[in-house]
Amino acid sequence: MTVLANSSLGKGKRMSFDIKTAGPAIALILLCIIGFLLNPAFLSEGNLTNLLTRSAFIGIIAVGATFVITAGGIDLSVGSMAAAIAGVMIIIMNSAVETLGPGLATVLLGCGCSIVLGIGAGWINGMLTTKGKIEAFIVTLGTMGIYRSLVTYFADGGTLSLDFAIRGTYRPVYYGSFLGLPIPVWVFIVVAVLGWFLLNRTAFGRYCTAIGSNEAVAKYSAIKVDRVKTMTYVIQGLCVSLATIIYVPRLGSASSSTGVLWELEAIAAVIIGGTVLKGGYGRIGGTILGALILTTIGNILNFTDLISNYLNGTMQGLIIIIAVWLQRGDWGKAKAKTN
Amino acid sequence: MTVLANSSLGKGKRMSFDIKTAGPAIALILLCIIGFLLNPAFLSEGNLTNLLTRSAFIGIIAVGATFVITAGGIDLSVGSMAAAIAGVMIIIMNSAVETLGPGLATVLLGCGCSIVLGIGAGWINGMLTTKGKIEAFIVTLGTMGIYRSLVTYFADGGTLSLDFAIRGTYRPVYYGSFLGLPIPVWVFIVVAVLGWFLLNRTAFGRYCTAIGSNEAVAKYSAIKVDRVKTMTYVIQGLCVSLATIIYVPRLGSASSSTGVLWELEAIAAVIIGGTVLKGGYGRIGGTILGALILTTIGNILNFTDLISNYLNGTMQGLIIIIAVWLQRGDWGKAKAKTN
Amino acid sequence: AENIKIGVSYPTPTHAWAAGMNWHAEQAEKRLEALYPDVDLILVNSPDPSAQASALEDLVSVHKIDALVVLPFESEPLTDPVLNVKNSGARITVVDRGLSQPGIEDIYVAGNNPEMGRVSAVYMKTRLESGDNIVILRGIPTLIDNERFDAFMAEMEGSGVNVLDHKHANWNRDDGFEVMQDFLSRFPDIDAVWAQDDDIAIGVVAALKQAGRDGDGMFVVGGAGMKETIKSIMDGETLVPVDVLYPPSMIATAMDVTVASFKSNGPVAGRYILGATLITPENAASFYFPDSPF
Amino acid sequence: MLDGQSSTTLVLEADRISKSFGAVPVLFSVSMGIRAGEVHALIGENGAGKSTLMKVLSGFHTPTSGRILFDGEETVLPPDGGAERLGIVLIHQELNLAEQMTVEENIYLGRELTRNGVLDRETMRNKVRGYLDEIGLDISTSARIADLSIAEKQMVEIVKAISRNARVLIMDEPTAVLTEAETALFFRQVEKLKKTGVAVVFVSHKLSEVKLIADRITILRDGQWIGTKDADALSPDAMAQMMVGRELSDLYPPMHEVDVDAELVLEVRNLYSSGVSDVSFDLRKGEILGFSGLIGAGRTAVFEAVCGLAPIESGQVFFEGRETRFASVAAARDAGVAYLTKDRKAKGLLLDKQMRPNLTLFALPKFVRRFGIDTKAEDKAMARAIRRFDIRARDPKINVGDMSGGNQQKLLLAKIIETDPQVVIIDEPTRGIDVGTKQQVYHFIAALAAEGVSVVVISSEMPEVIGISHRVVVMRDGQVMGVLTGDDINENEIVRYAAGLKREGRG
Ligand SMILES: Nc1ncnc2c1ncn2[C@@H]1O[C@H](COP(=O)(O)OP(=O)(O)OP(=O)(O)O)[C@@H](O)[C@H]1O
Ligand SMILES: Nc1ncnc2c1ncn2[C@@H]1O[C@H](COP(=O)(O)OP(=O)(O)OP(=O)(O)O)[C@@H](O)[C@H]1O
Ligand SMILES: [Mg+2]
Ligand SMILES: [Mg+2]
Repeated sequence: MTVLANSSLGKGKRMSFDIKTAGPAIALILLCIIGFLLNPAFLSEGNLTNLLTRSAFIGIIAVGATFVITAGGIDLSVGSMAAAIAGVMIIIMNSAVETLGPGLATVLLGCGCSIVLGIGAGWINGMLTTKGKIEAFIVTLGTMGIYRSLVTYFADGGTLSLDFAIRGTYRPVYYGSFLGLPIPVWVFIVVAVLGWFLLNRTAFGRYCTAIGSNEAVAKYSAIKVDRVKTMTYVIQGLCVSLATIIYVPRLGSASSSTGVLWELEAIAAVIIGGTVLKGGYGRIGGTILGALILTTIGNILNFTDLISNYLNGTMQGLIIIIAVWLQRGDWGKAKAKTN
Repeated sequence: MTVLANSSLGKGKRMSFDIKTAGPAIALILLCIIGFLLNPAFLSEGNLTNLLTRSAFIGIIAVGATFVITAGGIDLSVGSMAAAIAGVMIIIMNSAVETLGPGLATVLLGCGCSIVLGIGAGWINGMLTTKGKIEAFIVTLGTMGIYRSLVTYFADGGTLSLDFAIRGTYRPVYYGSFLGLPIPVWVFIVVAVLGWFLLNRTAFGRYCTAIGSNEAVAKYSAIKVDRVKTMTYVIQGLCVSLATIIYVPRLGSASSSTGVLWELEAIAAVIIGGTVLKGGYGRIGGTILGALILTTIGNILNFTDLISNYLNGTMQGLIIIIAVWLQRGDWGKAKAKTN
Repeated sequence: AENIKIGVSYPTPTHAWAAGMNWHAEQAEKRLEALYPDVDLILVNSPDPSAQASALEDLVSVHKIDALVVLPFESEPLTDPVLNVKNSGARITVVDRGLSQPGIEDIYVAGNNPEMGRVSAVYMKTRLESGDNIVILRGIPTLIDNERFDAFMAEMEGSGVNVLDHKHANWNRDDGFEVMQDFLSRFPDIDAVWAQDDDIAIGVVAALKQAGRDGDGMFVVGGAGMKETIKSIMDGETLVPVDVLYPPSMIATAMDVTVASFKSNGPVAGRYILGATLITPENAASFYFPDSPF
Repeated sequence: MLDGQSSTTLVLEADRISKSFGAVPVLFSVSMGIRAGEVHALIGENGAGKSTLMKVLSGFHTPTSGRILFDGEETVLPPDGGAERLGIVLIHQELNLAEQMTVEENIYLGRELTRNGVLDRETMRNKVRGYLDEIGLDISTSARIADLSIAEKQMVEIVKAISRNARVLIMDEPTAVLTEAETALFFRQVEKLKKTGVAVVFVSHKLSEVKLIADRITILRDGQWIGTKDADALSPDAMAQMMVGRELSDLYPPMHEVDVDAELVLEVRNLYSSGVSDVSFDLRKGEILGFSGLIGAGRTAVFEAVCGLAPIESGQVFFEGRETRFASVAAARDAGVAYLTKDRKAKGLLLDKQMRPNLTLFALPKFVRRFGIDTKAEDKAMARAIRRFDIRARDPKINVGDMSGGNQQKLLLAKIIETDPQVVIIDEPTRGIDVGTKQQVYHFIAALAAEGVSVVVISSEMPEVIGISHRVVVMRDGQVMGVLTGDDINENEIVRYAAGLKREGRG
């Protein structure tokens, strides 16, 4: 009898858990249906490719954010960080073109710098939060302002643009395809798979979850809390640098308006995906779906002029709230809540 | 030996607590000294009055945010909410001027609407988080987008301007003084004192703290968790509407750029002031200082041309980080931490 | 007849000038679609450069446009995306901000940013003498702001007028108000303010009035041609005696010209540069559109 | 076995350890030696410093003075659980599990098994399954900790510790939340470990248990070492006396008979709720009603439903004769029904707050004078509670989380009583409380009943239920198996009902 009660309990839980996992997927499918009804061209190959490619930026950044948030942190600096890294990359590549020529070497140099900068910036955020013991919100709000103003400074208030000679070499990183899928989508897939693996299949991932769940418990389990937390910011930085590497060839430029509000989008993607903002529970798969949902909303709104342009934000806000409400997946089960 | 070590440690603890409380105050005083050294006009009466008046907006909003954050929530919608309320106020007053005339009645009608809207908007945020069980971050990110786009829609993308006839009546609410202090400063003082009383001296304040500290304990202690949480959002909404009431007469207009980033400023003020982002510990006094610190930073940067304009953001970021680091007040005591 | 689809892409209005532009675009859409039943204009606005790049992609892949009228958020980032639209076979009309690679656009319609700075400076010089002090409130740090500012400074060169300081007020009334308050606390003697933009100018005027320093010949020069400003110039206001035009209606001009390129027999390709006219009480009436939000 | 040698070698030794928190001294030159293959019990009153000593011995606290010898050598233990690598494992008194993570993840936290850097989940799961089966715990390896009952959590803690191949296994009140059946299972494991030469140190307030399992016993009082004795040489009474420093009179107060005609205060009829099916009982004014049963029998669930903490599916609740359904805990409180949770860490107290706000939180409306909280009244209440329940915190400004477990429990009791309830439901009233204080608590409950307050005592400690209850309800699987009165209230009967061997016909 006890056993029975137990097993039924377990099942109930597992089912609600499944719905929870499926939530973002359902929301995305609904959005796609709406898109198709508004305009059948929504499901055209061209549009789907565009959609995926566009999701790649926010998606890659959001994978990093999943680690930070799972471990109980937050990073508001990612958008500015992307802008600053893009700016420095462009400056470096433009000046390297004289010595190295406009070939692969220059592009690789640029990408290398991007990665070093991303890791460095993440490390700084991490150290300030862990060793400096300053709230992550404040640290990254501060670095957000700093990076944003640095890129304005580098660009002298204007726009930094990549030398046209290099663009030819670098262009395929955004516009090229491989096996029918654009390169950014491949990068996104690789980052997502690695991120999923890291979070779910390695000790590091468990440490992130444990720290987010209860820092004292993690500490008492001899987990190097500060190091793991710093690492999550480093991963975030690395993701930002990867996103930047595929972003730069798209528009070939960086300015103070690059990456504005990406931090909110990335965090929204993470949370729409089911990760808990206070930490302790992270889902990379959900994050990916979250990023796709956000991009799809924007895409759908470009598909119709039923709605005043001014009300785009209203639609976006409503859809985000509804999507998350849908994914709670326990409508009407409110009664069972208390346990 | 033992006793010695003990007592010094004990003192350290008590002292560090004092420094923690005093931290924001010290940071503010340092800023003022810097301001004075850069330009003695910083301490002129006119500038100090400007500074206080300017702090009033963010300060009043931040008082509300202190409640939300103390109870473990977050509200990202405040800036847009302010813009939307300002917009609706202007529309209502402009249309009321025909029937009620440009007198006090119209202004009072506008203010009344503002308060009703603020309370309503807060209530919506609260209900969606508590009854809808959607993460506060998502709810308020959504409403942020909604309110922002609504004001754009009302203003047709442009600016809503208050009828010139009403401005005369309404003007003193911003530009008037009482006992040498501008009215907005008085409003700020009243809100701060009421907020302090509510948080520190009433059952409601205790409940907020208890919920932020541990929601389950709060529930088992007969606290109506959902109701109290909703109330914190309502208070936030009320604070936003008060801030809007003193904002509108300043320039007599609202546009889609009104209140952009106020949410981040308000949250930053709260956290600089020593309130804990994850909830359970709130300090109204600190919040006030936090708001003053943020305004002072901006003011000081306008007082010097030593720094490239483009680097304003860098200075701001650095000063925020340093101010919070200062207020931790346990530099070099890292060793004593383990106990 | 087959439909002619024309995409019109521009930044989301976040300040009054852009709202005016949006208004003119919507007016032109109604007017042109009524005039030519086979023409379909699709208006899209975007909040940032990459969103605009995305919107351009969507215009091609979904709406299969025949022509594009684009006011780029920024020149550099949108050069490639516009080039992609061009490669899809559409005609390109660029408005206001030129692309960074020449030859992509078939038609170019623009205001003149350096000219705006220059005209403002020329007016300033007529009112000021050597030794007078001015302060400048700039826009959002962007190329446009730099162009206006640099041209202004170049024109002022050698006039003996002191530029006390210049800060960014982000084409925003609140920032204009606060920056001006601080300038007033800081500098006891200011003879004129170049606010560059009518929104900033509104904040500046409020700050001047608050401090009671709006008398003794002090004046403010804004820019763009906001209807309230033009109205007050018509009414003979002395604090903001003139305005420098940067017409938001340029988008409508561009749409007209683009439609004409399908409908007219004559060639319509080329460059249409609109002047930065100084609006004075004498000519103000002809720039006054009371229905526009701007 | 290894006898001759292992019983004399000291694996871990505390040598004149003192420890202070800030200016507050907690341990005064305490020495204690732990031998391989022994079970060494540490007993003492609440706040005597047992937990502190255990934390010092496992590296979580650094001693203010004194030495720690490991294998005879002076050692500075690595902090934060690093001592695990030396084979010193501590189960904290406060549960130390990551709530959102699964059983498997928690058990292997910090020392995950990996193959080529990849988690070897299969092996970990199988091993955990094995451990769980061995200790007779029927939960899934992928169950989230947050979804477990507090007793199950404690068992997971034990499994976690046992699985760590410890040389010294230190357990701080591992049995406080366990029933006797589970304790027996646990002791089987302890015996096994002991045979393999593991030194087991354990803290308990259940002296009969100590007598049963311990080889040697160390007694602390007020941070001082009182003595270390062979268990054979001490009876529970003697232990109690050494702990408390005086002779204890009868543990249980004399029973006042309830007036059989006393009005019914609470009647529950055919209650269904999650984990509860068809429960009926009633409670008279001034009665002490015991609730007994195995863990998960649904006792807590019954009263959570009654008090508005969990939804009622069907059935009726009559309070003072009127049918009532408390919509919220506040409604129950205002009517005079108070429920004291058994989970003091997660549901009872705000650990990061001081005593005063905790004490008055439940009864706060009572302390409101003209919109504000009357802090003077709060201070008075605090002083009264400290006196009444003998709450000992050497530093009154300390965060509740830093108080000793037993004193937290006393504070929790005080918090609930602060509302002056008519019906008080106490879930595990003496969890973690020392014998001396237990006696006080029992007398207090009896006094409450004598004043006319009705008390429900849910307890997994059989002697306690038997000792103080007028009647005892025995539950199993969410159902009432029987209600015992008078001489029927004995261990034998209760066990038979609780195990499902006997069931009363419905009346
Ligand atoms: N981190 C701390 N800071 C300050 N005081 C502390 C801290 N930890 C424990 N104390 C104090 O040390 C004393 C001894 O506590 P300890 O937890 O060791 O008692 P205990 O013997 O385990 O009691 P119990 O049986 O109630 O668990 C208590 O007065 C307690 O308040
Ligand atoms: N079918 C069920 N569905 C949901 N929850 C259940 C179910 N059965 C039991 N539970 C939960 O299992 C837990 C065990 O019940 P409860 O805590 O009331 O038992 P108990 O007799 O008080 O045990 P303890 O000795 O731990 O106090 C409760 O939290 C109860 O809500
Ligand atoms: Mg203890
Ligand atoms: Mg129970």
